[in-house]
Amino acid sequence: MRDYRNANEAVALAVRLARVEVVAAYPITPQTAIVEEIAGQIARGELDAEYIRVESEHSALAACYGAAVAGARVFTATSSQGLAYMYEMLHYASGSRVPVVMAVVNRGLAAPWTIWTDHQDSVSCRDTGWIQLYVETAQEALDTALQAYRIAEHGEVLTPVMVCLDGFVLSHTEEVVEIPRQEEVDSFLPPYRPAYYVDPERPAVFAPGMGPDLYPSYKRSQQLAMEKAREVIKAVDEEFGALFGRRYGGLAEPYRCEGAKAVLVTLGSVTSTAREVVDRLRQQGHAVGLLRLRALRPFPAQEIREILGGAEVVAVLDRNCSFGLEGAVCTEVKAALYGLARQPQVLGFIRGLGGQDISQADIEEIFQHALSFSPGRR
Amino acid sequence: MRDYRNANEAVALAVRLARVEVVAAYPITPQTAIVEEIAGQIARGELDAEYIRVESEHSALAACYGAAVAGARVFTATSSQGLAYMYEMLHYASGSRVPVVMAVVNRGLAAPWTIWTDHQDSVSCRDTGWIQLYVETAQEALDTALQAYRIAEHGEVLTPVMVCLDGFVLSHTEEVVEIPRQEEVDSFLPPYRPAYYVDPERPAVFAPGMGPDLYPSYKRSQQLAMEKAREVIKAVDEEFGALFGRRYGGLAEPYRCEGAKAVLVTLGSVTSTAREVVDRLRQQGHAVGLLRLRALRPFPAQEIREILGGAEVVAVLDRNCSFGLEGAVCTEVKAALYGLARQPQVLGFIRGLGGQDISQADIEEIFQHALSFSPGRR
Amino acid sequence: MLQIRWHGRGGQGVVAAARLLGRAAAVYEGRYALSFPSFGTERRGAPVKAFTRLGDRPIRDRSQIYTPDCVVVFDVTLLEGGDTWQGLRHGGIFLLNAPFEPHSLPLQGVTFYRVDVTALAREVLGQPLVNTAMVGVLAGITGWVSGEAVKGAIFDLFPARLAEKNWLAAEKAYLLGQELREKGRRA
Amino acid sequence: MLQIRWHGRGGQGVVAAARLLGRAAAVYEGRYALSFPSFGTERRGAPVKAFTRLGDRPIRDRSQIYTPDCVVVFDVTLLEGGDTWQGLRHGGIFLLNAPFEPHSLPLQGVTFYRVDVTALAREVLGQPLVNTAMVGVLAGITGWVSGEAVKGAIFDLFPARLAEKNWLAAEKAYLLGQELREKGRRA
Amino acid sequence: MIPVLPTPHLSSRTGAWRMLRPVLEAEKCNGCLVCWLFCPEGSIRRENGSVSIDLDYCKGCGICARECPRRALRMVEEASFMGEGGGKLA
Amino acid sequence: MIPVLPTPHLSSRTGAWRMLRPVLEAEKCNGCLVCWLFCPEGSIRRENGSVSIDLDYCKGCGICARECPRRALRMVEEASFMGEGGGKLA
Amino acid sequence: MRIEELREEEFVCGSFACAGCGAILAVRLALKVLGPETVVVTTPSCLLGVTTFYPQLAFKVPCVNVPFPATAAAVSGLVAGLRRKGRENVRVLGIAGDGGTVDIGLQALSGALERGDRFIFLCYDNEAYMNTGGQRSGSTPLGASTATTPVGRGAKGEDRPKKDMLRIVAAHNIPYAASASIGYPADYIRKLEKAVKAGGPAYIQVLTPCPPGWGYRSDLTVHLARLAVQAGQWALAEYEEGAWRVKEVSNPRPVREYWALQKRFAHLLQESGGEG
Amino acid sequence: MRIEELREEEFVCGSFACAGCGAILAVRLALKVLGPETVVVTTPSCLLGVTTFYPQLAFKVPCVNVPFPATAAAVSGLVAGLRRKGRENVRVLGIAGDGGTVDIGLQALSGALERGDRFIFLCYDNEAYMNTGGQRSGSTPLGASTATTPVGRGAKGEDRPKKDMLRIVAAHNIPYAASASIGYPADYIRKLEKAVKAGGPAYIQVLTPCPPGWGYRSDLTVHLARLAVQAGQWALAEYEEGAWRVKEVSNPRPVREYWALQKRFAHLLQESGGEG
Ligand SMILES: Cc1ncc(C[n+]2csc(CCOP(=O)(O)OP(=O)(O)O)c2C)c(N)n1
Ligand SMILES: Cc1ncc(C[n+]2csc(CCOP(=O)(O)OP(=O)(O)O)c2C)c(N)n1
Ligand code: SF4
Ligand code: SF4
Ligand code: SF4
Ligand code: SF4
Ligand code: SF4
Ligand code: SF4
Ligand SMILES: [Mg+2]
Ligand SMILES: [Mg+2]
Repeated sequence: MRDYRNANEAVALAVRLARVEVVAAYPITPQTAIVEEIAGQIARGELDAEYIRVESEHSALAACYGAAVAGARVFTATSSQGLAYMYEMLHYASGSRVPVVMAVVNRGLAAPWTIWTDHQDSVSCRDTGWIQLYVETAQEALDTALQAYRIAEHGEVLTPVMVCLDGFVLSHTEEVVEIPRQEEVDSFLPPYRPAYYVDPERPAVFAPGMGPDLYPSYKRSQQLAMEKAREVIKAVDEEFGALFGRRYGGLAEPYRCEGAKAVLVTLGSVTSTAREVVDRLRQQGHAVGLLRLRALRPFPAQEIREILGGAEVVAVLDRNCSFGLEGAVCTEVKAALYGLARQPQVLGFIRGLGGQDISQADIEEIFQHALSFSPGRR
Repeated sequence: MRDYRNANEAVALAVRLARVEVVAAYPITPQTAIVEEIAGQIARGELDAEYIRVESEHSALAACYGAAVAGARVFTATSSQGLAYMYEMLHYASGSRVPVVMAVVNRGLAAPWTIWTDHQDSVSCRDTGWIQLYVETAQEALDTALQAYRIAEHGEVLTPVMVCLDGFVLSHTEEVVEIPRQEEVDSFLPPYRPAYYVDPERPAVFAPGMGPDLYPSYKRSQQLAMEKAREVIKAVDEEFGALFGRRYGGLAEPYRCEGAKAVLVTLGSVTSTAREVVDRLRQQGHAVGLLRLRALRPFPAQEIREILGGAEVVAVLDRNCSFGLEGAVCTEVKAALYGLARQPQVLGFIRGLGGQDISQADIEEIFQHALSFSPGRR
Repeated sequence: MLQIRWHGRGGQGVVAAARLLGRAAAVYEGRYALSFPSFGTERRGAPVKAFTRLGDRPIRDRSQIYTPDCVVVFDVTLLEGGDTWQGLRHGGIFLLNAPFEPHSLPLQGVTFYRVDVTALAREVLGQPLVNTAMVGVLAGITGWVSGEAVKGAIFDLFPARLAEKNWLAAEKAYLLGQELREKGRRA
Repeated sequence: MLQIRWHGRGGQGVVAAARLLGRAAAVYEGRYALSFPSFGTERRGAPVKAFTRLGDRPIRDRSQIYTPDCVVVFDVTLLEGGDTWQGLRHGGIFLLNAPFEPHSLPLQGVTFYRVDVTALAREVLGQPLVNTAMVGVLAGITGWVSGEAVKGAIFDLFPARLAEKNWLAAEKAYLLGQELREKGRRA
Repeated sequence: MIPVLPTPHLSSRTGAWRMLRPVLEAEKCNGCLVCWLFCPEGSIRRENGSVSIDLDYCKGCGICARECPRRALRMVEEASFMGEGGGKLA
Repeated sequence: MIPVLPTPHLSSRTGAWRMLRPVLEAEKCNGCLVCWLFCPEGSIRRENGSVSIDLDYCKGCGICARECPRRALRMVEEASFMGEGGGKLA
Repeated sequence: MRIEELREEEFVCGSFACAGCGAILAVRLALKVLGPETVVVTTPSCLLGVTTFYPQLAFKVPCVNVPFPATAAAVSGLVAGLRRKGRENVRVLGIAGDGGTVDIGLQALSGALERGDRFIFLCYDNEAYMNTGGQRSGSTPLGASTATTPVGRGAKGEDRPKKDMLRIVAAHNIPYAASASIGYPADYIRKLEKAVKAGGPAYIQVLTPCPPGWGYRSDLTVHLARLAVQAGQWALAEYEEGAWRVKEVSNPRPVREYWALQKRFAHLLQESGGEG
Repeated sequence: MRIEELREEEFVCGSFACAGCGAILAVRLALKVLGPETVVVTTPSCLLGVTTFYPQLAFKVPCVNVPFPATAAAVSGLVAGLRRKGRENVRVLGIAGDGGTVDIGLQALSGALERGDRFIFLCYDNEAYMNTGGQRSGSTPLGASTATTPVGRGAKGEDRPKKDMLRIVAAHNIPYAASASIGYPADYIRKLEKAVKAGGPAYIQVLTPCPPGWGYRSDLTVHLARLAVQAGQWALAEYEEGAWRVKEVSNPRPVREYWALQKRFAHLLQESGGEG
């Protein structure tokens, strides 16, 4: 059904379509509408789920954890300070291998206080063991939330997933969204059948303590699960595409990178605006392209090497800063390209913090700057 | 005074020598002894400080924050889950530019539960805007805690500092420690004189909200402060060396890297063991060296390029994993070396998670593996 | 692509208006739209903005709107803020809800419309709730979306009873707008 | 470099013993030492281990001790665990506190000493607290640190009154150790 | 740049938000200060025996008028204070 | 590898920690079960009219002996159960 | 302190609060009692949003903003820091909304109360998370419809009674705890004065109606704050030296009268046909 | 339930608790009452350390370990999840030490109590953070010496009274809340049975002496748990349907008798010359 929705609503619709069984979440701008919409769905009888009205985000994820080990499909959503406050639980959920899906509506972190978007909140959580997918549109938010359950619950992945969407720019921006039908979603996403759940017939300890003899192997298995997730993310996106006609490029999506001298690397909603710029510059005869990282974790190092290996300059647009180093994506892109015989120049651009707008002109400037480094131009 | 102490005690001694005014901390293994020792110092009248017995780590850092904006010199210490639980406050303290010094006694994160050392806890906080210094010995723990106040409180730095020390391997291991005299420390470390503090005569908002127009410039200034910190860390280490005769290499300390074909990059206590191995291998005629990163933030990219640029193979020993990518230090070392004309091969080794012991044999194996990649050997 | 900026006060429903217009075009005319608020918390009474982009192809530019084609002002008192006309592009439209003609707006090269929508809304809805009617007027004046499309969107977004009343107001405003079409004052 | 492993039970003070020996060497003989516990939480009664490294140069190896030069066992019941002798290097020393000779320890190529330190401690301290005395015996048998150094360390680590009593026990044990020196059973 | 900013710092007069304006009928007022006490914005000034209203930050909430025991305050549409053709707000 | 492990799973018999052993003087015991109730380890077995002690996990805390209203239990040095020259613990 | 004795000076002015905001009134009055030698510690909530977002900074006293779960912990730190710096004369006033007090800020508050430092904690209770648009909090009254407890098929608004925070706080045995209402300013001011004089932590929870959140016309704020008390929906209680004192209501009103003025309770009246 | 009626089966056995641990006894008895259809939710504390650290896993019922601040929140989730899965028959027993209850776990507990779900929360109170070696908690009694409230020049051990957690919990108006002692097993068991039958959240705080933490010989555990009650240092209270009931002590003992057996109070006796 063709509808007109913002990404917050799109995510709430996905939660309904995914037949989530337990939701626990805490309000925070600009995520709140997701939670409100879910509460509304339940009140209106559209969604048959338990909504746990927790008193904080730490508890939100803890409650999801409890419900998940009981065998339920769970959902939560947060943003910024809320994500930061549940941080202990992030490591815990991934280490415990519970397939939580969480929408992170990206917003900058205090201090100073901001309610506007940047990626500092989720990017800073890159080491927590969660899969992170960044979406570009409300449609992708909906579709990715559905895909996220398939990925998270995959028997060899069993790793929680963050669906990251830019605050306001996506969360509060309505646009055309195609709503899948319930039957279609049901056929794409079967009910969650956990291998391990709390069962007095088979008593088990969930998340026991472990000595140095065992602990490392569990951490290794988390890393292997992430490796597996690479495949699964791609396969699920393919399958989704076959069913619904919409694909998002799996881990990383190139746009007009063929023969591009300068390629811009982006995450999230700014990609849309950048496409516009790429088209215009291409029209003007500039060999520019775009690589959107859909997954930050698992990090698409292989794809980056393949797609960017041929470029002369790579410009990385970071909506975050790893203070004392540089934008996090920039570092990781360089590392991914490390060791290639022909190495593109990699330039980092930190933009759009705390809701700073990124206009077409800003992006064009980045491209111009990048092109000026291209040997052809020098 | 020559003494025999473990790193926890050494840190507590530093707190006393630094004349810290307010301490707020929460117990957690293997950090607890620091807090206990400070409580003891106060009870015995050796330290004239307020000890706030908080009910959690989030509150520990919040209380330090409150005391710092009142103008007091503050200290806290934690580990693992405790660091994770105060995570929201980490961003807050750095964004607010309060010069907190915190000892992080490194320990792995749950789940599964461990009480043993690895660097996942602090390395995962690399994006929080804190300066991070990793120490190798109990002596260095003491000395670095003292240096940390000079760094954090520097007018152009004003950034909180984590002094990271390995759980048990340092925290619970006694060794020879030279305790500086109070007068010497006083001359090295003057009282804290904040430019901004809570004062009804000059009312101000601490950590206000800001729109997209202003917010980015404050984040930029955090990044600039980190740049400044590079200099300051080196200068303070030098000055400390001149006064006390002990230097730690500033941001990064090479060991026998001259002409080294294979260099191992380490953080923390394993460096000691690795020195032993380097000496033996050198004796056996292998051109191996060691680069210890003392600072993870600010990241010593420049030093890495200078020191490792000449190597053929660089082996990075990570006691952490950024799941879905690789060891965090490995990524950052590659990125630092990116674009060098002659690029060493960089190999990542994740070892020592959850207290897994790293023996001389383990390190030798890493070196052997690295050397096998050295072109001279192939 | 068309870019519209809406000015109102917290509580007046500017965000809903921006959305309504977008929905009308996107769902009922098979076209594309983006609508978004001014990205802040809006307190009741405080001046707020919202935005709509309309287009025939999917709209990819997600940056802010700096040079709108049209500015819609919900309330004459907002003119005091002095920023309603900012960036309005040459040849654009300035639509003001006011009971009287304000003097000396520093508008140049744009078409100016004034309508007393508050009176209309009071009449139809019994309250000075102008947002649906403002969309109606704009649609009428510009023809950017059809009255039918506006109706469809209103019935989607309001519960039935409210929708009917609101469509009544919007339709009236739409017709008024059609009358006004081409009667704007060039400034 | 010398490596010593201490076996005891939570509450018996093995960790303190490991430290005491290290401190004696490091502070009172200008040498170097590392001492550390078995890196876990020790519950009272549970078998625990601790370690000391002694050397003439700064000790850099911070990895675990797998092949100690000496094993010290605080309590005969610990032998049941079956791991006290693990890794003890050829030519090493096995020192056991026991009121009687245990039979059939699978020791090979090491020197075995048994002392009834509990009895000694009971006598001097009025309690079966053996840890300082165990350090004394070890020092006496091996000469790895002097009695004076042990005394210094004891007075550093215990409050005066306790220190005196403990040094009494340790000194007695030290002298006993000196007598036993070279009288160990080769196994 | 340390995020510590001197306060107060007011960039906009929130009186501009007002849609209703409190108007005092001075003769009814007995200076009881009830309006002064209850004004959320502190926009009412005490004057000997009476009060006056500072419109810079008065948002026109109407509490003063509602709570005045002597009904000495009336809320009047703000637009009515704009001359035909618009005009200054306060 | 999911960190979910079947429980119970006991790798060591904590009876090995014991330094004192509870010894029952059966004739004094009236089977009141006070010891059974209070044993933290659940190491006392109910037997018709009396009790027996399972030494596998008895840590020798002495609570049973202290709480037995009939003083039917005595705590005895564990070492005394090792024959000269050592021997099995339990 | 009589009205006329209250300071003329305003310590908060020009905020971005909605017209008729009860919360800002409560803070205005509190600062009038506490005076200029006060530092405010506050946290995300309407108050922070409307008083300390640049470029509109509305306080005339220092204000320390801290994360949502942290108010009382930062208060503890500030008290210790000021004491250490010999500036005990500066009063520390922690302020949080109901959400920041009874939910996410409860633990830090409990810790600070337990430590027994001298400070005042003011909870302005608008009975929901208003800064984020009106979601239920632990302090939302039974039956109120909010954005997360909407009314619908079988859903009748908030289904749990209001958390009795005052009793929870009093259970910490602090010298002074009270509830107040901006509808009873003399009572509120008296309680603030007592809080100032308390030898340790003092807690005041003040009812502050919220026009958009509760759904009523802005001029009714004070009226509702009074009506809540008269209709038995808010007690004016005091806990001092281990004893409770509750103000008798001289002119009780039916609760329906209170409900009838607020959208959040509209469904309760509809249910029973709008009668009685 | 009389002693003989208690299940023979042990649901926790072989733990690494210290000899004479009161906590493990409290848990053992609780599980005997609750039975095999129970899931334990627990958190870092001695209990987690001694029962669920591989390779020694001592529970015979499922056990879900969660982070320290999260016990009651995970309990809420588990209750919801089990209900959603049609397995309401499984009883959910949250267990935390005093630190995990009255300090870092307080907020989550308050939230869970407020939500009104059916579960039992057992706080075993050994009056300090024992797993980390005996630091003070909010539940440490006045005067006790701990690792963070040591005795020294001018420092006399814990200087704040014990947090009255039972009153705090009762202020949440839950169906059942009680304090118990392992020294009074019949009373404790009866309370557990009531908790099982409560229609909503039930809370029991049970005093569990700790030999190394309190400094006494392991055989005194039950004796001290009894003496605490007899010496007026621990009340056996019950809060049910809004009313309090406190067990009268038939044979009161002087508090010094209680102190005298424990190292943590040794300095209190020395002060007054060891008399009386
Ligand atoms: C950790 C965290 N979670 C959520 C938020 C989002 N948040 C900001 S204000 C607020 C509601 C505040 O409610 P209350 O304390 O009652 O104050 P009010 O807004 O009602 O004045 C919320 C949920 C946040 N800032 N931090
Ligand atoms: C967030 C966090 N902070 C601190 C710790 C460390 N810690 C583990 S157990 C414990 C003490 C537990 O005390 P209590 O709850 O009273 O249980 P007990 O150990 O006394 O049985 C502490 C402080 C932790 N695991 N997580
Ligand atoms: S209308 Fe409201 S803001 Fe204006 S003076 Fe009256 S009470 Fe104050
Ligand atoms: S409340 Fe009315 S009578 Fe009293 S001072 Fe104000 S205007 Fe005058
Ligand atoms: S307590 Fe004593 S009498 Fe009772 S059953 Fe046990 S041993 Fe027998
Ligand atoms: S000594 Fe302790 S553990 Fe052993 S049976 Fe008696 S009570 Fe149980
Ligand atoms: S929403 Fe309510 S509490 Fe917030 S500023 Fe507006 S009136 Fe005040
Ligand atoms: S320290 Fe205390 S609570 Fe912990 S296991 Fe030992 S006796 Fe039990
Ligand atoms: Mg509120
Ligand atoms: Mg405890």
